[in-house]
Amino acid sequence: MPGKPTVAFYWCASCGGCEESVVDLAEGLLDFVGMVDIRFWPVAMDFKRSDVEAMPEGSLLASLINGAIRTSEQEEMARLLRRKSQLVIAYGACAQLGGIPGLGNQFGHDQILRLAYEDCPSVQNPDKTRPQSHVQDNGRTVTLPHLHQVVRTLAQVVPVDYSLPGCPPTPEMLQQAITRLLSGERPAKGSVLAPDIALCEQCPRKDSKPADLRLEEFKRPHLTRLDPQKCLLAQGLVCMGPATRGGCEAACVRGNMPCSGCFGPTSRVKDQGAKMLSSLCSNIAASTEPDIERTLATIPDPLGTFYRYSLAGSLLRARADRQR
Amino acid sequence: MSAHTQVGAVPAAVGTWEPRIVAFFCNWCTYTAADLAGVSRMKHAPNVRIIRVMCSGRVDPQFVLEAFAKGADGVLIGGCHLGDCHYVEGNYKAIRRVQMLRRILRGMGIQDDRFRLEWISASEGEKVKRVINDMVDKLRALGPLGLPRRFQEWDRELAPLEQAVEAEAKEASAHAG
Amino acid sequence: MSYWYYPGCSLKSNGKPYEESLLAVFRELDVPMWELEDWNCCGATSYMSVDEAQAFSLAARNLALAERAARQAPETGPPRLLAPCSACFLVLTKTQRYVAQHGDLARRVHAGLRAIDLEYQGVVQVRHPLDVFVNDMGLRRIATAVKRRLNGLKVACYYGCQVVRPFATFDSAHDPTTMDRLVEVLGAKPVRWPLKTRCCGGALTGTIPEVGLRLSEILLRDAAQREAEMIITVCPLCQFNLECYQREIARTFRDFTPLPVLYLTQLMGKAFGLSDADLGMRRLFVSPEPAFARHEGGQPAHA
Amino acid sequence: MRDSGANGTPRIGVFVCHCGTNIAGIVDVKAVAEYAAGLPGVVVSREYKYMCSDPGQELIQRDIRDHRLDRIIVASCSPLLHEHTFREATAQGGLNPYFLQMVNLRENVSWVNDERGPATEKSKDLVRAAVYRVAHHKALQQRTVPITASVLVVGGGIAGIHAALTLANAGKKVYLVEREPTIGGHMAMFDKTFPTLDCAACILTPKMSAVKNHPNITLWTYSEVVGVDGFVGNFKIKVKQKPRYIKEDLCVGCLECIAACIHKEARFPDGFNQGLSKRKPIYIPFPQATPQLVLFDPEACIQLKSGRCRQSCAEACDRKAIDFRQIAEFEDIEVGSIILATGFQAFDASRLPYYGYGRYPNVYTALEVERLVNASGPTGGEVVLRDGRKPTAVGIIHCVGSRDEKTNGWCSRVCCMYSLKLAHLVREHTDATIYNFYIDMRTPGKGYEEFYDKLLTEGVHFIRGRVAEVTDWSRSPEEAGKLVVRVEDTLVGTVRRIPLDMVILAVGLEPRADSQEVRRLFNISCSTEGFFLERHPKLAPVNTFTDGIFIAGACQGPRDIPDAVAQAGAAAAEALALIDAGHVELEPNTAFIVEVECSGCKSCIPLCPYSAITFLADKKKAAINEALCKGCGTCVAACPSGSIRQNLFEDDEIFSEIEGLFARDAVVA
Repeated sequence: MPGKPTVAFYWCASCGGCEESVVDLAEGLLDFVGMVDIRFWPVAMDFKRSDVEAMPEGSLLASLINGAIRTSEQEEMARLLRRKSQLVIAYGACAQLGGIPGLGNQFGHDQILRLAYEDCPSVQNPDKTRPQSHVQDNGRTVTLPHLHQVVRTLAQVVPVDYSLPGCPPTPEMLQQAITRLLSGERPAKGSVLAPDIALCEQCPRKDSKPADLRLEEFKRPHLTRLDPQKCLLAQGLVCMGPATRGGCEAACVRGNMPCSGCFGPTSRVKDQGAKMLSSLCSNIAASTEPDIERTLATIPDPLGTFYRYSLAGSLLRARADRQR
Repeated sequence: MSAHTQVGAVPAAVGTWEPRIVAFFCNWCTYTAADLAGVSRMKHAPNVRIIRVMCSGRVDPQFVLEAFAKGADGVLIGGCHLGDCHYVEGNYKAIRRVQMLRRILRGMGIQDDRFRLEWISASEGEKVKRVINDMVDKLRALGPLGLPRRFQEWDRELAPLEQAVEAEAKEASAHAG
Repeated sequence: MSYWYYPGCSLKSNGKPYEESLLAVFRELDVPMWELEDWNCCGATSYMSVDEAQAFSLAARNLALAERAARQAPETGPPRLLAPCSACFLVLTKTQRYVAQHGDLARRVHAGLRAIDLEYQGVVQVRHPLDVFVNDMGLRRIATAVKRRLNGLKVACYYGCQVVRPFATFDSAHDPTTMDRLVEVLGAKPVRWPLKTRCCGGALTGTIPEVGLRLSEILLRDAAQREAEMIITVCPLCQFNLECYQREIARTFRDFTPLPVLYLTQLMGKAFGLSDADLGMRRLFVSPEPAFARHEGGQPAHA
Repeated sequence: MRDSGANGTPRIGVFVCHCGTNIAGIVDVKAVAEYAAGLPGVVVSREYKYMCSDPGQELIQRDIRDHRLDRIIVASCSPLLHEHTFREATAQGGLNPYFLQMVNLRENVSWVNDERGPATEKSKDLVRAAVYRVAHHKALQQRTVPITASVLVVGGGIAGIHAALTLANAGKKVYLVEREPTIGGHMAMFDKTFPTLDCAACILTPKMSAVKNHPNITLWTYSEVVGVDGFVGNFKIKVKQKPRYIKEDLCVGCLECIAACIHKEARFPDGFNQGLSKRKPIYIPFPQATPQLVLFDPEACIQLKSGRCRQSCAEACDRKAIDFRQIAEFEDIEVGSIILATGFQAFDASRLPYYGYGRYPNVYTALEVERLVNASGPTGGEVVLRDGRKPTAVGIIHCVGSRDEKTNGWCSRVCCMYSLKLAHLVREHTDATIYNFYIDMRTPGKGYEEFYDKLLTEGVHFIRGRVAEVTDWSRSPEEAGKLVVRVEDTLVGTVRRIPLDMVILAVGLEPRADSQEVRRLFNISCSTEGFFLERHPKLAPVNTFTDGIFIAGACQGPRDIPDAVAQAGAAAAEALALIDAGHVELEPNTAFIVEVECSGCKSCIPLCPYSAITFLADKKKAAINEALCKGCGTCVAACPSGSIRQNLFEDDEIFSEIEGLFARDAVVA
């Protein structure tokens, strides 16, 4: 079918929210399919892997892959789509940074499986059955994908051309990105297709942030009555906005919730968590070791706070001493 | 950082491993103290590589993580004593970051002894020697951290498919050709 | 505050008057104190030079016993072990320091104690009566117990070598003053005495008597020249050396006049109005009575 | 985001210095240079005997021309020592001087390591890190700021006086701030000076008056510096003038008020005379005090304590100069440079109880005896004991609070000589037998050893041995009522007991008790013992690590008058050279905010101690005032979006340095 460029959507270790954001194009989806042909989209339409295998190499204009790479199957599909596509786009925080699944990199394999299949309060599994990648059934070997040792970003597995950040990216960003690419524009390889400036720039509460912030303690959103007008950092919340790329139009802040960092860092920053930590801790008021400790203790889960989306793609990637 | 382009230090053969420390020393106190240790010929373990910054407040936590990720077994930050900072209070910024960073490192399985903040004034050449020797001893007891090697190990699971894809691609291009 | 009492060998033998007067004074001050059960030799004298590790273990057993006793009687508070004999005090504090500072020694000591089901955690405080009187009880409290002020009785306070050296924990190593301040509260007048920490002759009196006797004589004569009417001390060996050999000294040196040598606690007991029998006064060789008599007749402290 | 230098691929030259055998003795410099030749971007790699020598620098310049080098690495000594030299050499070769990176192979490697293998490997690592780093270096311009042509001198002892006069005579404006009511310092207390025995007052007081009368010197006595702000060339100083309760412009120093004081008897210890005499609540420190002004002791004056005195002093003052309502005044000044000459304090002899100071009345410190032998001192120059007797035997104990593990480890340098001087003077005044108890006699200096020889022939006794104790315990009739010094005479090999009437303790020199606060105020460093730290012990002995602040006199370490004066002259010359240049060149290591990248989150603003970062209300972005930025880089590390850069210490430069350190096996071709 010559003429219309073709695209593929695929999901790896993700929640489905990214797919939802495509659906959220609503009527816009009709414009979208007016511009491109969707050749592969398992979540919405019945395609088979063999359909992709049958495509000529590089025949897809772009594959938009969401989700982190957690299993062998996801890796395989990512590699397959890479071969078939001119452009691979990491779609959403999980593909770009590892996302929430990336937080699993704090733990060893066995720890995760034991929790999921044994210790989790809602699980009933007296035989302690665990998923197997090879099972004999009626004399035949049935195979299932296996879990990788670590969760990876898409770029840690295949070369990625562009990223669309967000959890999920906004439908507008998708539309704009496709329009740009169709017009023949090719930003530098590796570009993140969002503004390269931190969120505060577009935050509606920007003016309410004081210039002499001195943090005494940190509060958690579910335990605090939040002023709907005032800068959340000024209210003692860990708002990741200063260390997070803009582009979401401060959706969370408009919903009276602090930014949790899903758009990832700006291009000048290698490690979003470290940078936010650096900025935040510099501005705390305490100046003796015990006082500092007391202030910092009000952040009970620093990794989950500073690296909520970016752990797999961070400088340290995963817990160094984790056991298989 | 993509898996196939990663370069990292391959640790020397087992048995000859020597701990490697990256030290970020502030220009005014600790770097000067290290110079003084030199002028006074205070011999110490050769395992430290000093990177000079103007103030311990310049040490971005990213530098610490990068050093570990690139192969450091330990990272040492040296600054002026509290109250003595050449820039009034840069070292207070440093200690606040360090205390949080230590929790992050703990969560990532990097032992406390691998990351150290020391206040060493310009006259404490002796302390430079003591701290470095002590840290080297502690790192020897802990053994190598070797993050680049660990990264490589983790990524070994990608090799089979990577090779398969390469082979297929070669075959496809052969057919095409 | 209460104490576990570690007598050591001296206070049970020739230092008996020290024990008697110490116990009497503590009773009078209403400070509870219990003798440590099953205590053993502190390890002083020759043990250290024969087998250091064994000597330290021996001393550490007493420390461990005190810690156990305190654990079993939690109402007594954190363990405080009172060691009135200077040698015991030194050996016990030295043991604490060495075990804390030397890992290899600590391992041997702990292993030895484990073999007899004891454990030394390092929480016990080893205390000397001087320290306890001045810093725990306080001079004001001591003053309230004084019934008969000593009316300017001139005394030479003699500290000896081991209480403040080498570990000056509660007083200056070169110029200790706790005992001087204490006797002042009793109404006595301490003479200024540069020899207050000079050697009494120690063990030399037994081994090289001509040296030992001379060292004792220096102290006795100089104290007398400074018009002291008696010497007050806190060490059983010093008391013994200075008092018991005075006949020898008189034979050896010319123009020697005997001088009473009392334990600090005896003098305190006297000022507290306790009986001579309670204070072991009758066990002394050189009677302090004439000296006390010279200062009789002063008004009682609480008229 | 890695840009690889100004014009594509960098062309790097690596120059490895032998530093004679200082580096080459431990590091295999040849191997390092050969290794460097294989590193990415390296076009030339050489080793040379002395890179800092003229031929060494010419080598760099020639290679820049011949090989079109655009990045230079010099692997030699500490950048704190020679960065300036090699930047100059780089500039001479036609390159921007900031395209240089130094590698510290001497202080950081060869001088602290003793095994050739590891030291060479370490050197290679460091050179490789520099190669990776230097590619990111940018062309920078040095900043110049004008200098305020005035100098603050802190401390009015002989060093401060000399520095102030030197500068003032050169036509510079000088502010001299002295904490005490008079200038003169310790020297004013001395009677004679060694080894010439010329009268201290005769040579000092003319200089004191010269200070007072010099048109270029503003003298503030009884004053303290309480605030220091700014930086080299532009220091802002706040000085507190304590109230004397005297209108300085009215007082003529007639001293009528002192005579009229309601206290008929002088009964307060006189500090200038070391407490050996008494003064009234209103007093003048000593007859030649400069300025000639009386002052009140608020702890002693009835009016100041209770407000209930009939103020006979005020009645007596016909110029109405007394003002009991005077309060502290503050002056704000701007200076281009600062000289600290805050001096020393004498060791407190009561810290050594076995020498009996404070217990035996006839044990004196040397400073007390200086006052006793002084004709204007408490006894009018008579050396007498506290009970009025003349001593017939006097002992001087050397090294009290010097060369002693228990107190101060250092040699105080002046005690041997002043002990000899006091021996001479006391003998001259009393005819007493004098003993010196010494460890070693240290008399290096012009005419010093000769003075010692003279004393030997004068019949002064010298006993070599550390005194064990001073006691009044007598063993013989000759000792009765005397002080006895017990000492091991190490030349004879026996313990001696020397009966004496008077013991003089030759107390050492110590840093002042508040030297830590002072150095914090001025943002300089102290050595471990607490003396102010010089920038380099040999080559920059009056400089500090803070540009524009110099040190002179005994605040830097024990020294005698000639050395203090020489050093004060040196400090004055340094200050002069600095301010005469008219401007000062600053490291371009300032931070700057890239406006298009800044989100205006304001996180950086409270971090700057110099308030160099402001929020531009119109643009809603932060901006750094380069003139105020001192280049610490704290805001750079803290910018959550990586939008602040620091020249010379950019993120890329440091990341590359780290990468280079560990790229050992990746680059070996």
